[in-house]
Amino acid sequence: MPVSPDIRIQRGDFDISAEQATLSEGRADIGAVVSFTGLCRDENGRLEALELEHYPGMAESEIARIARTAIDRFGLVGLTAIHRYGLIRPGENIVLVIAAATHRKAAFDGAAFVMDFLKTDAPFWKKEHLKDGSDSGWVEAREADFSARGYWQ
Amino acid sequence: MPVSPDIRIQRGDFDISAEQATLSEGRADIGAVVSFTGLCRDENGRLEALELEHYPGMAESEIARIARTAIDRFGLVGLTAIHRYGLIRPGENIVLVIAAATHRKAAFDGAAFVMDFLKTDAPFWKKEHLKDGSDSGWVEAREADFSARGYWQ
Amino acid sequence: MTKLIYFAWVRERIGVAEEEISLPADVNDVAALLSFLKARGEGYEIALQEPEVIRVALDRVHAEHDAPLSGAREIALFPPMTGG
Amino acid sequence: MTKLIYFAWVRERIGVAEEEISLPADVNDVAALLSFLKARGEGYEIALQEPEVIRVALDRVHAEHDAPLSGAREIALFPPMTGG
Repeated sequence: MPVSPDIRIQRGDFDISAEQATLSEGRADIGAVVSFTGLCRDENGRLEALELEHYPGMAESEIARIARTAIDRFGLVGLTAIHRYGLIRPGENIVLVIAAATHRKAAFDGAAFVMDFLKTDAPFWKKEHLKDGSDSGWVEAREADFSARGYWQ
Repeated sequence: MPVSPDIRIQRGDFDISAEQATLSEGRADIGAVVSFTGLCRDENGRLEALELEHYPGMAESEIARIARTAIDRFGLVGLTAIHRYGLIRPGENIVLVIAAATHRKAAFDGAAFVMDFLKTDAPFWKKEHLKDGSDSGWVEAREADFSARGYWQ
Repeated sequence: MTKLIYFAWVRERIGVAEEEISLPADVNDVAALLSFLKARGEGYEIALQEPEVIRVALDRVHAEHDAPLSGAREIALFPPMTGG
Repeated sequence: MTKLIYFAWVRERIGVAEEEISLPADVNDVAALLSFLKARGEGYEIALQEPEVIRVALDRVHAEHDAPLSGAREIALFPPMTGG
């Protein structure tokens, strides 16, 4: 049975337990589930909020492409990815990736792979709003994110 | 502030969302949370249940030792580990490890490290009860689990 | 007509989120498109002053700067991505 | 007196979960303890027939077979672990 990833781009929050339950409902072939949650940090108290812009349509298709590559490469039996957009405050969730597999190494690798490629390839951009009322502008891409991707090549 | 791991050995189930919320409550320095859930597989329909035996006292102290090593090594800002014992049926949760960090690589490494050492060092043993009424005996340790541990040395 | 869409600081500098443009026949790859757009006004000039950092998607698929436009109907320009 | 605790198939083969034993003075390391216990009866003989696979904890800390008992008050014997 081919595994189809569940990809959602949404304004609202997500619930990890509910997503894991949906992913594993009615099946008993899953031995390991790894979930990654990316959260908004307050940057030592300076940040008021992040504003997340995305490219509707391409955001979904790009994450789906990465997810299908991960399913094939690691033999995942389930994969869910949810990315939020809009205004997100410190402590709030930004992104969720859940990878399910028979054994733990595939689940860990699957979730890490999707996050590494999502960071550099999924069309999302973050703008910082600071507490002092200023707008510190668009977050710059990190060199570390490009090198993390290289690990898988 | 030194980070103290939250370790629990219990008969009952756990809720991942609630555990992540507890771990990150009131703080905005966490950028990445990785949670690993280990579940009971049905072994292609053969398995009725797993019976998990543990060494009370040492199970907690051994997981706490592994958790403290992970906190120091990867600079984690939070770590929760919960391991169940008793009768566990296919599809049910067995173990949960949650690692929180500023960036995602530390969170992934922290959770994987704790699982790799927990597998070989935490005093738990699994016995299989089969659907045909027979008792297939104690699960044997997997060579793959010993080699996974070697990755970190 | 080709639909052009801009995101993040590319959008802010150009001053519009999207527009329909009729591209000349000799604008046939991504690099040529960036040069063509850069000459359209001050906002474009500022947005595209370092064309090498601009990422481009043709019909919602990432494309290198030497990729032919191949009749793409929706072309997006944006900075390196920072999601996740 | 030393408290001995057995787990999993070591417990099943020996037939008791725990017991208090007075150890002779020359039983001073883990290997000597395993030899001593193996001679205590058929269950012990079967449980400890391959002493190299037996894992031992002294006062709840893992110990190698050449480790001295060092007055440990609680000694546990068990097979390789299969948790997680």
